Amino acid sequence: MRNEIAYPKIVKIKKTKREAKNIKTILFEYDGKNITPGQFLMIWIPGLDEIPMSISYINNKEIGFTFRKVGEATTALYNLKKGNKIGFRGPYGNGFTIKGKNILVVGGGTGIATLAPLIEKILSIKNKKLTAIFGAKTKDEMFFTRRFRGINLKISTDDGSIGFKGMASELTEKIIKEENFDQVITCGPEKMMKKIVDICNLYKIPVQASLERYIKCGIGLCGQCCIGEGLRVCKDGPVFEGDVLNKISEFGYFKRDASGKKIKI
Amino acid sequence: MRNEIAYPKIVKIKKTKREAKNIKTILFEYDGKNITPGQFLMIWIPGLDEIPMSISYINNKEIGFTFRKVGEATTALYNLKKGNKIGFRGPYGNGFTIKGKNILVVGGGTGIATLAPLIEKILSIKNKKLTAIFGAKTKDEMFFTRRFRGINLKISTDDGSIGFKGMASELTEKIIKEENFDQVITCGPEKMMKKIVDICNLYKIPVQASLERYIKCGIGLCGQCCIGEGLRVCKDGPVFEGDVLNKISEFGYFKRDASGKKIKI
Amino acid sequence: MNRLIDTSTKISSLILKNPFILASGIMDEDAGSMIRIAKNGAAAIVTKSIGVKPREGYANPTIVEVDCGIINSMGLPNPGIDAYMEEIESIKKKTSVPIIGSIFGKDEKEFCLLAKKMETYGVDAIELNLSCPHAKGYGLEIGSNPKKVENIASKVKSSVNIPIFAKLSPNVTDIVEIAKSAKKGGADAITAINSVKAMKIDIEIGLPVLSNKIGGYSGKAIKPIGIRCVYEISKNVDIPVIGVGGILTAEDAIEYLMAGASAVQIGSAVYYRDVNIFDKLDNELKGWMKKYGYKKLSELIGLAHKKQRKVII
Amino acid sequence: MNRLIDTSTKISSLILKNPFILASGIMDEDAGSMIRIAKNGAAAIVTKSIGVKPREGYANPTIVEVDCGIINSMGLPNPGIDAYMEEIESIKKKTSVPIIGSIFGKDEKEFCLLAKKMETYGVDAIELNLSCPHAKGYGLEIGSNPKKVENIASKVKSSVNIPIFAKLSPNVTDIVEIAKSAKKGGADAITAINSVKAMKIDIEIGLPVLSNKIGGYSGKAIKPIGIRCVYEISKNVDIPVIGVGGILTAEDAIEYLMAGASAVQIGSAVYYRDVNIFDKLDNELKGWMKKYGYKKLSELIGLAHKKQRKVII
Ligand SMILES: Cc1cc2nc3c(=O)[nH]c(=O)nc-3n(C[C@H](O)[C@H](O)[C@H](O)COP(=O)(O)OP(=O)(O)OC[C@H]3O[C@@H](n4cnc5c(N)ncnc54)[C@H](O)[C@@H]3O)c2cc1C
Ligand SMILES: Cc1cc2nc3c(=O)[nH]c(=O)nc-3n(C[C@H](O)[C@H](O)[C@H](O)COP(=O)(O)OP(=O)(O)OC[C@H]3O[C@@H](n4cnc5c(N)ncnc54)[C@H](O)[C@@H]3O)c2cc1C
Ligand SMILES: Cc1cc2nc3c(=O)[nH]c(=O)nc-3n(C[C@H](O)[C@H](O)[C@H](O)COP(=O)(O)O)c2cc1C
Ligand SMILES: Cc1cc2nc3c(=O)[nH]c(=O)nc-3n(C[C@H](O)[C@H](O)[C@H](O)COP(=O)(O)O)c2cc1C
Ligand code: FES
Ligand code: FES
Repeated sequence: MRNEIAYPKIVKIKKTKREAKNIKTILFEYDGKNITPGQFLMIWIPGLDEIPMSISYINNKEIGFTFRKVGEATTALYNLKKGNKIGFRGPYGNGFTIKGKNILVVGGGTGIATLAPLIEKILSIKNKKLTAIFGAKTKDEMFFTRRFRGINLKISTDDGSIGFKGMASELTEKIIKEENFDQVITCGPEKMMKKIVDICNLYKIPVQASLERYIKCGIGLCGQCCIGEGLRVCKDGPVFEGDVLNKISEFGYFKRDASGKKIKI
Repeated sequence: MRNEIAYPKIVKIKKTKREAKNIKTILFEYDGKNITPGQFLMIWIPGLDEIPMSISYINNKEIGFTFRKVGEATTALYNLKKGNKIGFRGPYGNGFTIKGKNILVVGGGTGIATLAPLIEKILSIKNKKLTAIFGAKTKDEMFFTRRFRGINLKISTDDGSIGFKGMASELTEKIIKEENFDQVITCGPEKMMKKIVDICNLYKIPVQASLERYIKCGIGLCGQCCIGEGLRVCKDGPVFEGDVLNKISEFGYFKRDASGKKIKI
Repeated sequence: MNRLIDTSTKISSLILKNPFILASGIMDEDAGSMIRIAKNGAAAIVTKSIGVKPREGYANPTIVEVDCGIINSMGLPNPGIDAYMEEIESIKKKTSVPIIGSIFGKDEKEFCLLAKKMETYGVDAIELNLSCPHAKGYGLEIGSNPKKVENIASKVKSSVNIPIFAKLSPNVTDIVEIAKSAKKGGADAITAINSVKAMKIDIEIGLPVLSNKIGGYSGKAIKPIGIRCVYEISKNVDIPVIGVGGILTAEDAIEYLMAGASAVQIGSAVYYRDVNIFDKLDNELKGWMKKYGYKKLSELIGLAHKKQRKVII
Repeated sequence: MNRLIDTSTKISSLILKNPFILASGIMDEDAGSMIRIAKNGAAAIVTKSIGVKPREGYANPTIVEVDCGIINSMGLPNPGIDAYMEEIESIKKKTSVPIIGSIFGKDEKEFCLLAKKMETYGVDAIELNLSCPHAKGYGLEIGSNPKKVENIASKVKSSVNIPIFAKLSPNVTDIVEIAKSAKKGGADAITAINSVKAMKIDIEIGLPVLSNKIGGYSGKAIKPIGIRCVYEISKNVDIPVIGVGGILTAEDAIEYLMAGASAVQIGSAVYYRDVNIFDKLDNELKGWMKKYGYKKLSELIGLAHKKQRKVII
C-alpha cells in the first residue's frame, strides 16, 4: 500500500557536486520513477542527525539532493565523499500538482533545488509553457542556471550581481503583470513565498508553495510540523495550495522550534 | 506461504450426527479444497480444552470430524448442538500419499474416521482398485459402513457380532496372502498398526500408518509429540511410511504423556 | 441501522461519545492538530506531555519504523506549560470534546504546578505521565516506584478538582502494584500502557538508529502486552482503565474492552490509518457490535473476566 | 568461499562452531529431537526446563499464534529430572554438540539438586530458568528478585563444576540489576530474554485463548525488546551474554551480536523456518559477513557499543 521506504535504506554516495558557494549536491543510486517532484527524504547521517531534504535530481538510475551548509548536519554532509554511506527514508509528502498550460515557477535560495525536478517534468510535457525565476542573495549563491534546456529563465539577486536587482517576489509581480499565467509554483524563504501568494491572490492566479517546518518523524505522527488546523507539512504538505495557505494565519509569520514553541519567521 | 489457519477460527456447528455408540460427527462450513486426507485440526472448546481431530468429511462446502466420547473434551463435544460455536486451527500435518494401483486400507476404531476422506479420494481416481477393512470391538461401535459407494469393504469385530471375528490385523494378513497390493494404508490403535506394518514388512508391501501422540502446539514447535529422531507427529506426521516406522523403536510400545514421560502403549 | 448501537462510555466524570481517545504524543502539541483530530471523531484528546520548561527533545532520528511497530524517543519535546495556555484556550474555543492534559514532572511539586495550570487553562482531566520510557529523571524512572506514584497521585489529587488518570508503563515487574499505588493516591483511572523499552540497531552501520539509542516501542507488536496489563489491572484494581497500545482496528479495541478497559487510546495507528481513523473505528465498532448482537458498549467491558469455563457458546 | 569466514564463538568454556543455539522449550524434551536439531547444525542445545518432579503443564490451548509472534503458556511440562537421565545419556552417545541443561526450581535447594543431577548426566553447562513468565512459584517469580537470583546463582555455582548461565526475563523494572546479581552470584553468562508476559483474548468467544490466560510472547515482535535488554546488560555487566528473542534471520542474529551478544538462541523460528534453520542461518551469516567484509564473529560482537558518533561511514 505504502510506497515509501519506512526503515532507513543505507546507500553509498555515488557522486558529490559543488553547485555554488556552500551549496552541494549528493547523488546515489535509486530508481526514482515513483517520486513526485516536491517530495522529500529524511537523510540519516548515522551518529549525528536526520534531516529533511527535497529531492533535487530524479531519474530511473539515481536521485540526489542539493543543500546549503548551514549547521552541523549540513556541514557533515558537505564533507562527505563518494563511497561514504548515508541512510534515507521516504519519499515523503505530497509533491507538486501541475495545472494549466502556462506555468510560472519561482525559486529562492535552496528552494531552487526543490523546484528543479518539477521544471524538468514540466519541460517534458507537450503543450506546456514554462517561465522560471531563480532568486538568490548574490551571484556566488546562484545555481542550476545551466541545468535545463529550452527554459525561459529569469534571474534575480538581492545585490544585482547577476540578473534583476531585487527580490524574486518583485520580479514575479513584474512578470505576472505582463503575462497571463495559469499557475504559479514557488519554493523558497517563507517571507518570499508569502509575498508571492499574496500577489497571486491579487491577480487571482492559482498558486502552490512548498513549506519548511521542523521535521521529526516525517510520517505524520508526532505533530511537530503542524500548521493551521493540524496540517502536517511532512504528510499533508510540504506543498500547499494558495487557498489553503490563505487560511493559515501563521504562514509567513511564525513557525515552531523543536520544542513546539512559536518563533518568528 | 503457509496454507493453514494459524489463529483459531470460530465456526458455528452446522450439523451433528450420531455414527455409532459414543461416536459422533460434527460438521461446519468451510471450503475443504486444500485439505489432504489424513490431516487434522486442533479443535478448541473455549474454556475447556483444545484437542487434535482428524478431518473425516471434506468437501468444498463443509468439513467435519468424527470422534469417540472418551473423556472431558470429547464428552463436551458430544453434547454440543447445531449453532454452538467451536474454534479450529489447521489443517496440520502431512496427510496420506496414494501410491500404486491396488490399495488396501485398514481402519480400526476411530481410525476409520481418519481414513474416510482418503477412501473417497481413492474412489474418485480412475484406475485404482480399493479394498477396505474396518475393524471395531463390536457391532455397536462400527460406523461408516454405508458411507461409500462401490467399495470392496470387509468388516471385522473382536467379538464377531458383525463380519469377521477377530482383529483387523488378522483379517489384513488373510487378505494380503490372497491378493497382491501395491500399498497398504492404516489408521487405528497403535498395536494394530504395528502388527500391520510388520505384516507388510514380511510381504514387502509399502505401508503408511497414521499415528497419535499427545499434541500441544500442533505446529512442530514444542516437541511434545516427537518420536524417533525428532519426528514430530503433528508436523512431519501424523502419517509415516513403514520404513521410517521400522527405525522408530518406540512404535507400538511406548508413547509419552503430557509431561513427556514414557508410558506403555 | 448502526444508530441503534450505543458506543458511548464514561471514565470518572468524563462522558465520551465513543471509546476512542487520542493518545498523548500524537498530533497534540498544538491547538490546530487537536482540533483536526476532534473534528475527525475522537471522543477525547490527551495532549502531548507538558513539562515546566520548554524542551527540544532528543536529536533526530527520534523515530524508526520496524517490522511490527514503531520505536520512538522524542525525548518529551514540549513548549513548556506557560506557552501551552494559548493552545488549550484556543482548542476550548473551537470544540467541546474533552481535553485531557498530560503532564510530566520530576517530583510531586512539578506535577502539582503543572496540574493546577492545566486546570486553570480549562482541561477536563489530567493524565500523569508516569511511564515515558526514555527520559532521564522523568516518566518511568518515577513511575516504577510505587511510593512515588502514590505520593504524586495524592498531591495532584488534592491540588485540582478535575479527574486524574495515571498513565503506567509495562516496563515494571508488577504493573498491578503500581496501579494499586496510583489508586491509593487517588487516581480516578489508569491509562495502560505507555510504549515498551526497545532498541533498533542498524547492522549495516553498526549503531542504534535512534540518537537516544533506547526508545519506546508502539504499534501492533505491543498489543498482547497491553491486553495483559489491562486484564491484570482491571482484575485487581477497582477503578476504570483506559487501554492503549497497538490498536489499529475496532477488533483490537474490542479486545481491550473485553480485557476490562472502559475506553481506549489511539497512538501509532494515526500513522498506519491516518487522521480519519477515529470515525472509521467507531463505524467498524458499531458494525461489529451489530453483527454479534451487542447494543451497548458496557456489554463488552470486562467480558473476558465474566465468562469463565463457559464451554457451550 | 564462505569457508574463509569464521563464525565460531565461545561462552565461558563452551566452544561453539557457530553462534546458533537451540533455545529452551523448543523440540528439546526428548533425546531424539535434540539429536535431530544437532544434526541440523545447531552449535549447542539447551534442554527443555526440567524440574524435580514430572509436570504435565497447563491444559490446552497452550499456544496461540498472533500477528507478529506466538504466545505460549506450556506451564513447564517436563518428565522430571530422574526420567531425564536417560534422555541426556542417549544424546551424549550420539552427538558431541554441547548440551546445556535448563532447570527450574522453587528455591536454591531445588536448583542445586537439579544442577548436580544434570552435571552427573553429562551436560556441558547449566541454564537457570529464572524467567518463565507463567508458572506460579517458579521462573520470573524468583527471577525478578535480585537477592534470590544472587543466592541461587551462588549456591548452584558452588555445587557444580560446569559453567552456569542465568536466563533472565524482560518483565522486570531493571534487567541490568538482575544481571548484576546473577554475576555477583557467580553466573558465567546471561541469557536474555525469555518470553514477554502477554495475553490474547478471542473477541468472538470473549475469553482469553490460553487456558492459563497469561502466556509468554515470542517471535518477531519481541526482538526490539531483546536487543534493548542485551545492549543494556552487555554495557553494564562484564560477562558474556547470549541473545534470544525474535531471531528469524541472520540479520536478526547480527543485530543481537552487535548489541553485545556472544551467541544467540533460536526458539519460535523453528516454527517459522523449520528445523533446518540452523544450517540456513549459518550460511546466511557467512554470506552477510563476506558481503560486508567481516572475517571473524568477534568483529561483530558488541560493535554497537564501540562505534559512537562516527559520522563518516
Ligand atoms: C521538507 C523540507 C525540505 C527541505 N529541503 C532542503 C533542501 O533541499 N536543501 C536544503 O539545503 N535544505 C532543505 N531543508 C532545510 C534543511 O532540512 C535544514 O537546512 C537542515 O535541517 C539544517 O540542519 P543543520 O544541522 O545543518 O543546521 P542546524 O544548525 O541544526 O539548523 C539550521 C536551520 O535548519 C533547521 N533545521 C534543523 N533541523 C531540522 C529538521 N529536522 N527539520 C527542519 N528544519 C531543521 C533549523 O530549524 C534551523 O533553522 C528542507 C527542510 C524541509 C522541512
Ligand atoms: C493427530 C490426531 C488425530 C486424532 N483424530 C481423532 C479422531 O478423528 N477421532 C477421535 O475420536 N480421536 C482422535 N484423536 C484422539 C483424540 O485427540 C483424543 O481422544 C482426545 O484428545 C481425548 O480428549 P478427552 O479430553 O476427551 O479425553 P482425556 O480424558 O483427556 O484423554 C483420553 C485420551 O486422549 C488422549 N488425549 C487427551 N488430550 C490429547 C491431546 N491434546 N492430544 C492427543 N491425545 C490426547 C489422552 O492421552 C488419553 O489417552 C486424534 C489424536 C491425534 C493425535
Ligand atoms: C511519537 C510518539 C510520541 C509519544 N509521546 C508521548 C508522550 O508525550 N506522553 C505519553 O504519555 N505517551 C507518549 N507516547 C506513547 C503513546 O501515547 C502510547 O502510549 C503508545 O504509543 C502506545 O500506543 P500505540 O501503540 O497506539 O501507539 C508517544 C508515542 C509515540 C509513538
Ligand atoms: C513453546 C515454547 C516453550 C518454551 N519453553 C521454555 C522453557 O521451558 N524454558 C525456558 O527457559 N524458556 C522457554 N521458552 C522461551 C524460549 O526459550 C525463548 O526465550 C523465547 O521463546 C524467545 O525466543 P524466540 O522469540 O526465538 O522464540 C519457550 C518458548 C516457547 C515458544
Ligand atoms: S514531523 Fe512528525 S508529524 Fe510531521
Ligand atoms: S505438538 Fe508441539 S511439536 Fe508436535
